[in-house]
Amino acid sequence: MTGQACYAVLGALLFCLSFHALIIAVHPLRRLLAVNVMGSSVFLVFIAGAGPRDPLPQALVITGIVVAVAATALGLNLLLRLAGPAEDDRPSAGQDGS
Amino acid sequence: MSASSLLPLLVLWPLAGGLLGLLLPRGAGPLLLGVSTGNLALAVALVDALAGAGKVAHSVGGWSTPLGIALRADGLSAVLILVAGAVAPLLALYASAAYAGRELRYFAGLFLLFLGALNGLFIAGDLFNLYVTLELLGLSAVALAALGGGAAALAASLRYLLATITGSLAYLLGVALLYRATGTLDLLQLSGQGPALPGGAVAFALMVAGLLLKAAVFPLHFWLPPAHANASPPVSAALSALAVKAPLYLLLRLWLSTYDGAWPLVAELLAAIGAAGVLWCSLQAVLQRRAKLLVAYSTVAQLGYLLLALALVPAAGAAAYGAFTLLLVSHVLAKAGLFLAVGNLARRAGHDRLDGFERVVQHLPLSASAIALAGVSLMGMPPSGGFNGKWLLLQAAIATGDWWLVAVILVGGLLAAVYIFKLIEHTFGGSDRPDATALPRRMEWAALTLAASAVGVGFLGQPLLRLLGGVP
Amino acid sequence: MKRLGHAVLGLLLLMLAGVLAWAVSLPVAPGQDVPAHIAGSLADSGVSHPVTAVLLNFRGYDTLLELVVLLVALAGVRCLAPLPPPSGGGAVGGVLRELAALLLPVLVLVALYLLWAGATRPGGAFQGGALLGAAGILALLAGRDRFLAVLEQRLWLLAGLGVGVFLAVAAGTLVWGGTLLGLPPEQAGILILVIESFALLSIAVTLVALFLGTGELEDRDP
Amino acid sequence: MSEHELLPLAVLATSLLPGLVIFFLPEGAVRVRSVLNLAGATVKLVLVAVMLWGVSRGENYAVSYPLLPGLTFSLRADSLALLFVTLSAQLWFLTTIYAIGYLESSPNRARFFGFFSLCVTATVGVAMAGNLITFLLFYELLTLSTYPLVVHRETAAARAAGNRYLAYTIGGGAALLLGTAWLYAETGTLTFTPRGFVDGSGASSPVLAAIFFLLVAGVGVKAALVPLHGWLPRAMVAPAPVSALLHAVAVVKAGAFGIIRIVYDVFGVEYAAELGVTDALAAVAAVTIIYGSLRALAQDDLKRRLAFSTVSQVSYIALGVAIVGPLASIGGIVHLVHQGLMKITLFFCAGNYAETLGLHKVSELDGVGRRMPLTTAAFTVAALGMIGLPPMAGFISKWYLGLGAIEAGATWAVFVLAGSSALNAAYFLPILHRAWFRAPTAAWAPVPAGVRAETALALLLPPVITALLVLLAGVLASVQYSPQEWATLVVRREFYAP
Amino acid sequence: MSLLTLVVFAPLLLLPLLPLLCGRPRQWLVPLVALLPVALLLPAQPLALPWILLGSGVAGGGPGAAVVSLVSVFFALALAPWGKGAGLSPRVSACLLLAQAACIAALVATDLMLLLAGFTVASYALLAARLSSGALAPGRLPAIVLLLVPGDLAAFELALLFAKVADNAVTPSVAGAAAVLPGATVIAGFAALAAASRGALLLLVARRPGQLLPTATLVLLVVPTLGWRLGDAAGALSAVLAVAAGAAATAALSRLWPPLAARFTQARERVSWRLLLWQGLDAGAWPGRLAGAERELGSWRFALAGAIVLVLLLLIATFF
Repeated sequence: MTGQACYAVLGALLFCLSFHALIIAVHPLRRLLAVNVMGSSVFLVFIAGAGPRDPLPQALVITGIVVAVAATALGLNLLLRLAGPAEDDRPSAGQDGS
Repeated sequence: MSASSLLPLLVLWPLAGGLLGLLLPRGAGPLLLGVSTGNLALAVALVDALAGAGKVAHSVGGWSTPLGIALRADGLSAVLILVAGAVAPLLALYASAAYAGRELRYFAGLFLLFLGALNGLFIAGDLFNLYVTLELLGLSAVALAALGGGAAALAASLRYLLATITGSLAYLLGVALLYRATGTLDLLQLSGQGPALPGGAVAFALMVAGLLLKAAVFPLHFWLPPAHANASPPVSAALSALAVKAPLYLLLRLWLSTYDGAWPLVAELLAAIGAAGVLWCSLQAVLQRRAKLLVAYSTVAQLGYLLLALALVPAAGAAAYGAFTLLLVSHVLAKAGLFLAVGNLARRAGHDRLDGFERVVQHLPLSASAIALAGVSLMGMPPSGGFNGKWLLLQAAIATGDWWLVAVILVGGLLAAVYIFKLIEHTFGGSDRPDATALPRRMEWAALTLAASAVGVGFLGQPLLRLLGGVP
Repeated sequence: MKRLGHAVLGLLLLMLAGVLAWAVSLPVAPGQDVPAHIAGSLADSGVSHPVTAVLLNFRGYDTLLELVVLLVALAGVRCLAPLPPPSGGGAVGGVLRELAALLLPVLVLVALYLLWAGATRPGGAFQGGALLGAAGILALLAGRDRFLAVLEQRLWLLAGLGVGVFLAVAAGTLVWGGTLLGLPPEQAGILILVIESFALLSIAVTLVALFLGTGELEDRDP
Repeated sequence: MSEHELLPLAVLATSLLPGLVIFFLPEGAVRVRSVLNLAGATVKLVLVAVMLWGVSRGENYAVSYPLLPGLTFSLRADSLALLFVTLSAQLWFLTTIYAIGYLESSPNRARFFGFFSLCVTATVGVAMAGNLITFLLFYELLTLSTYPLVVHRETAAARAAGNRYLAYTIGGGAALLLGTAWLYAETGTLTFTPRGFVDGSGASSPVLAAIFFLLVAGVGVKAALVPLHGWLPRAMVAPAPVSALLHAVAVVKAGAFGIIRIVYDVFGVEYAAELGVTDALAAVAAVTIIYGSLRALAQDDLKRRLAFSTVSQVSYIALGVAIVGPLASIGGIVHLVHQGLMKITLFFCAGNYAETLGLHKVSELDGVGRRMPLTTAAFTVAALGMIGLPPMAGFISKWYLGLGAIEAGATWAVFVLAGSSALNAAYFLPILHRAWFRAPTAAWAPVPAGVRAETALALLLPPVITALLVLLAGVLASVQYSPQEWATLVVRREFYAP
Repeated sequence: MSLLTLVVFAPLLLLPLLPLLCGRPRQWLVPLVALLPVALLLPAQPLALPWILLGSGVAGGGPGAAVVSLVSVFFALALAPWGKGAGLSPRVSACLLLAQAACIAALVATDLMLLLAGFTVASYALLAARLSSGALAPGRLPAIVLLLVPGDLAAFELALLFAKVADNAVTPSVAGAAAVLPGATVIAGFAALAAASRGALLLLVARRPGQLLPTATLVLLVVPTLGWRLGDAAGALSAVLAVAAGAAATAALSRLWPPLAARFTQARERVSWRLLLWQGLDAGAWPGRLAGAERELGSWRFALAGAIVLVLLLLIATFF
C-alpha cells in the first residue's frame, strides 16, 4: 500500500461516510455540510489517484473547490431565506444554527 | 468565420449576454430577446456547417487533447443546440411580458448564462469540462427556480441544489477513476476503452447513478416535481424542457462512445428503470390535483421514455438513436409549450388546482389550444413529432424482440392520454370568472407557437434524422 | 423498523466503500504521460509554474466557466427576496478592532504577493482572491465598513469585471488568433497576469457579497 | 406539384383552412363563419366531382411526402376512396346548413364549427389515405377533433360521455398503432395495394392473424363492433348535427372504411379467407347486427334507439366484407353510402323534433306527423329504407348482401339479414305508427302565424334532401354515377382479379 | 320516356299534385288520372328501363294488361267523390294512388325486382290508407304487421333463390322463373308465404268508402295474377288458397294479441357497467395509497439509498 494509494482509499471511505451522513441528516444545514465533505473526498481521490508529479488534477481541484464554494454559498443563502426572520429575533445564543 | 470557430462563439455569445444582463440595470427585455435570437442564428449556422462536414471540432488554446480541451459537435449536439436555440427566444418573449424590473433583469442574466452552459455542454469533448458545464447549468437552474418564489419554491430549490451537487460529485468521482486509469480526460481518446479499464465499470456505475440523479429519472426523481411545479412558468418550462435533458445527453455520449454499449445486462437494467419510470410517473401524473405537478410528473414519465430509447441503442442501432432524438426534440417543444400554457391558465384563474380551471378556456382560447397541441405530441398522436419518436421506439423494441417494452410504450401512451385529457377536460366547463386579469397576448402566442412546432416537427422527421447521422 | 433501515443502509454503504476502495487501489498503467506533456509545452505557456499554466492557459476555458459559476452563485443570492441584515452587530470588541488594524494590511500584502508569485510557484488569482475576501469580511466584522459604500454602487461592475476581462481576452484571441484562448506565447505571461489581477478583484468582491447575502448592499433600483 | 397531386390536397384544404380560420374568428362573426363554411363545402363538392370524372377515366390522383425513412404520408384518390369522399362531402354540405340553423343562438359556435371542419378534414383524410400510416394519422385526428364536439354542451353528462368516448377510441388507436408497427416490422411496407401485400411477405400466419385482429380491433372501435360499441349510445348526448354527421356517418364510417381497407388492401380478401380471419369477422359482424337491433328495441330515447340501430347497420358493411365474394363486397360497400344517407336523415329528423317541439322520447312522438308532416315524411322514407323495403336504397344493399351470401354458400348470413330486417321493422314501425296514426297527446306550440314551413328552413331542407337521395339511390340504382354502380366499379377494379 | 311508361306510372306522377287538387271543384280529375293505365290495353312492345332499380323493364299487352285496366277501374271508382261527402282526405287518396301505381308496376314488371317492389309497396300503402282513415281494433294492427313483415322477408328469400338458380343473374326475369325452378317450389314458396300475408289485409275491411274496393282488388285480383305470372295456373290457385288461409290466421292472431301485449313490459335500459379506470381514478380511494407510496419514495433517504443500490446493480450487471 504505497502512501499514494492509502490516501485514495481514505478518500473513497470518506465519500461513503459523507454519503451516509447525507442520507441520515434531517436538517438541511447538516446535509449541506455532508455534501461539502463529499466534495473534499472526491477531490482527495482525484489528486491521490493520479501520480504525485501530475499538476493537472491540482488545477482541476482548484476549479472544483471554487465551484463547491459557490454552490455552498447559494445553499446557505437559500437556507437562511428558508429559516426566515423568525429565527433572528431569538437571543443571539441561538445563532449557532439549530 | 470558419466552422470550427462557431463552436466557441456559441458559448461566448450567451455568456457575454448574461454578463451584460447582470451589469445593466435597465434594458433586460430587449437584451434577452436579442441575444437569444442571435444564439438561434449561430445554431442555424452550425447546422449548415455540419450538414457539409458531418463533424466540427475546435481545440481550445491550440493545445492538443491530453493537455488542452477539445470542443466537438456532431449531428446530435447540433440538433439539440438548434432546438434549445429555437425555444430560448420564445421563452424570452414570454418572460419579457411576464416579468418586470428587478426580476426581469435577474431572469435575463441567469437564463442567458443557463443557455451558454447548455451550449457549452452539448459541444464539450472533455470529461472535466462537462463537469463544470453541468455544474454551471445546475446552479443557474437552481437560481432560476428560486427566482422570486415563495417558501415552497425556496425549499424545492434547496432540495434541487443538494440533489444536483450530489449527482455532480458522483459523476466527478467516476471521472477521477477514469483519469487515474487512462491519464486523459478527452472523450475521443477514451472512446471504446471504457470496459477494459481497471475500475472502468465502477466509474461507469458512479457516473450513471450521478447523471440519473441529476436528470431526475424514476427512482431518483424526488426533487423534480416540487421544483418545477413551484417555479414560475418560463423557468419551469426551461427546466423541464432543457435542464433535465443535458445529463441524459451526457449519459448517451458516455454509454455509446466511451463504453460502446458494452454490457447487454446493463442495457436491460436501464430499460427496466426507464419502463418503471414511464408507468409509475404517468400514473402519478394522472392522480395529481394540481396542473403544474401533473405536468412535472409528465416530464419524469417522458424521461423514462428517453431512457428506454437510450437503453435500446446498442441492440437496435439507428432506430433507437433516432427515437431518442425525436422524442427529446418533440418533448422539449411540447413541454415548454405546455408549461407556458398551464402557467397562463393558472395566472388567469389565480391558482392551478385542476378542478378550479373553470371556463378560463373561454378567455384564453390560444392557451387552451396550446395545451391541446402539446398534448397531441406528448400522447404520441400521429401528426406530431412525439408520434415519430414513439413509432421508431416501437420499431426498435419489436426489432429486439422485447415485447414487454412494446406493452410499456403503449400503456404509457394511454396513461399520457388520460392525464392530458384530464387537463383538457377540466378546461371545458364550469362557471365563469369575468374579473380575472387579462393576459398580454405575447404570452399566449409564445405558448401556442411552441406547442404547434411540437406537432410541426412531425413533418420534419426525415431532415432531422439526416442531420443526426448514424450512431456514433 | 428504523433500526432495520439503518442496518440495511450501513450494509449497502460498506459494500459501496469496499468496491470504491478496491477500484481506487487497482494497479494502473495510464496511456498518457500528462506531466511530460505539460513539461514539454510549459515553455510557451507564459508562466513557469505548471499548475498555473494548466489553470490559466492549457485549460483556461474551465477557469472561465468557473468564474461564471461564481457569478451565477452571486446572481442566485442577490435575486432572492431581500432579508433584514442580521441584528447581532452590536459593539465591536476591542481585541477584534486591534487585531483587524494589525492584520488587514498584512492580508492585502500577502494577497498581492500570492497573485505575483503565481507565475513561478504555487499561488495565483484564486488563492489571492480568497485572502482578499477574508480581509474584506474581517474588515466588516471589525466595523470598518467604509468600503461598503463603494461596493454599494458598483457591486455588479466589480463582480463582473473578472469574467468580463476573461471574455474579452477569449473573444480577442478567437477573432485574431482563430482559436479560443490561444494566447500567443510571447504575450501569454502578461495576458495571464492581467486576467489574474482582475479575477482577484472580482473573486474578493463576490466572496464578500456572498457573505453579506442580501443585506442592504444592493443598488436597489426601483 | 402537378395538377394530379394538387387535387387531393386541395380537397383536404377546403375544409382544413376554413376550420383554422374559424377558430380565430370572434364568436359574433356569424355571417362570415357561415359563408366560409358553405364556400368551403361547395368548393369541395366541385373538386370531388372533378376527381370522380377523372378517376372514372382511369387517371390517378396521388401525392406523397416522406415523414421518416420508410414511412411516407401519402394521399391517393382511388375509386374506393372517392366513394367515401363523395358521401362525406355531400353530407358535410347539408349538415353545415343544418348546424347553422340548429345552433342559432347557442354559445361556443366558433369552437364548434372549427372542430366540425377539422372532423371532415380527418374523414376525407381517412378516405384518401394511401397507406396505413396516413390512415392512422387521420384516424387519430378524427378522435381528437370529435372529442370537443361530444363535450360541446359542457354538461356533466356530456363530459362523462366524452371521457368514455376517449377511453374507447384512444384504446382503439393504441391497438391500431401496435398492429401497424408490427405489420411494418414484419412486411417492411404499409402501402395499400389492390389485392393486399401481406401474402408473399414471408411472415408466419399466426403472426399475421394476430396483426389482423389488432388492426380490426383498433378500427372496430369506431365501427362499433359489439364489444367495442359502448361509446356510441353514450355519445348521443352531443348536439344533433354532431350525432348526425359524426356518429352516424363520419366516425362510424371511418371505422367501417378501415375494415374494408384492411381486408382488401392490406391482406387481400382471398388470403384473409385462407387465414380464416374473415369467418371470425363475419361472426362478430353477425353478432353485432343482432345485438344492436335487440338493444335498439328496448330504448325509449329516440337518439339512443337510432344509435343502437347504427351499431347494427354498420356491421352489415363488415358482414359484406367478411363474406368472400364480389357480390357481397358490392353490397357491403354500397351499404356504406346508403346507410349514411338513411341514418343522417333519421338524425336530422330527430334533431328537428328535439329543436322545434322538444321531443326526445319515442313515447312523446304521438301524432307528430300532423304537426311536422314534411320532417316525418322524410323520417318515414329513411325508416322504411332501413327496414329494407324494395324501392329504397336499403333494399339494394340487402339484396346484394343476400345474393353474395347465397353465392358464397353462407346461407346463415341470409337468415341473419332477414332476422335483422324483422328487428328493424320491430323498432321502426311503432315509431311510424305513433307519428302518423296516433292523435297527439301533448299540446305543442302551434306553427307560428305567417310561417309557412313547420320549422326553420335550414332545419327542414337537409332531411328532405337526404330522404330524396335515399329514394333516388334506391330507384335509380343502376344510373352511371349512382353509389351502386360506383361500388361495382370499385369491386371489379380493385378487389377481385379482373 | 315512352308514352307507355308515362301511362303506367301516371298515378305515381299525380301524387305530388294531390294536396292542390283535393277539396277543390276539380276533385273529379283524380279518378280520371287513375283510369289512364287502361290505355295499356293497346298493343305495345315490352320496354326496358335499365336505370330503374337494378335494370327492370315493363311489358304491355297480354292478360296482365287486362288485369291492369280492371285494377285501374276499381281504384278510380274508389277515388271518385261519391255522394255528399267531400270525397277522400288527401292523405288517403295519396296512399290509394301509390297502391295503384305499385300494383300496376308489379303486374307489368318483366324483372323480379320491380315485381317485388310493387308487391310490397302496394300492401304497405293500403295499410297506411286504412290507418289514416281511422284506427283499427286494438289487436288487429299488430296481427297484420306480424304477418306482413315475415311475408316480405319470405318474398325476399324466394327472390334470392330465383336469382341463384337463374345462374346468378342480379335481377332474374319473371318470365323465366317458372321454367327455371321446379314447379312445386315456386308455387309453394310464393303462395304459402308471400301471398298468405296479403290475406291479412282482408281484416282492413271497413264500412268507410274507398276501403273495401282497393283491398279486395289487391288481395283477390292482383295476388292471384302474380301467382299466375310466376307459376301459371297452379301458382294462381295456390295463391288464392294461401290468401284465405292468411286471412283466417290473422283473424285468430288478432284475438290472441291484447293479453300477450300486456305481459311484454318495456325493458328498461340496464345501467351500463361503470368504467373502473375512469370513475375509479376520480373516486380518490385508490389513489390515496399510490400517493402515499410516492411521498415515501420521494423522501431523501429512500431515493439516495436507491442510488447506492443502482450503483451496485450496475456493477453486477457489468460482470455478465
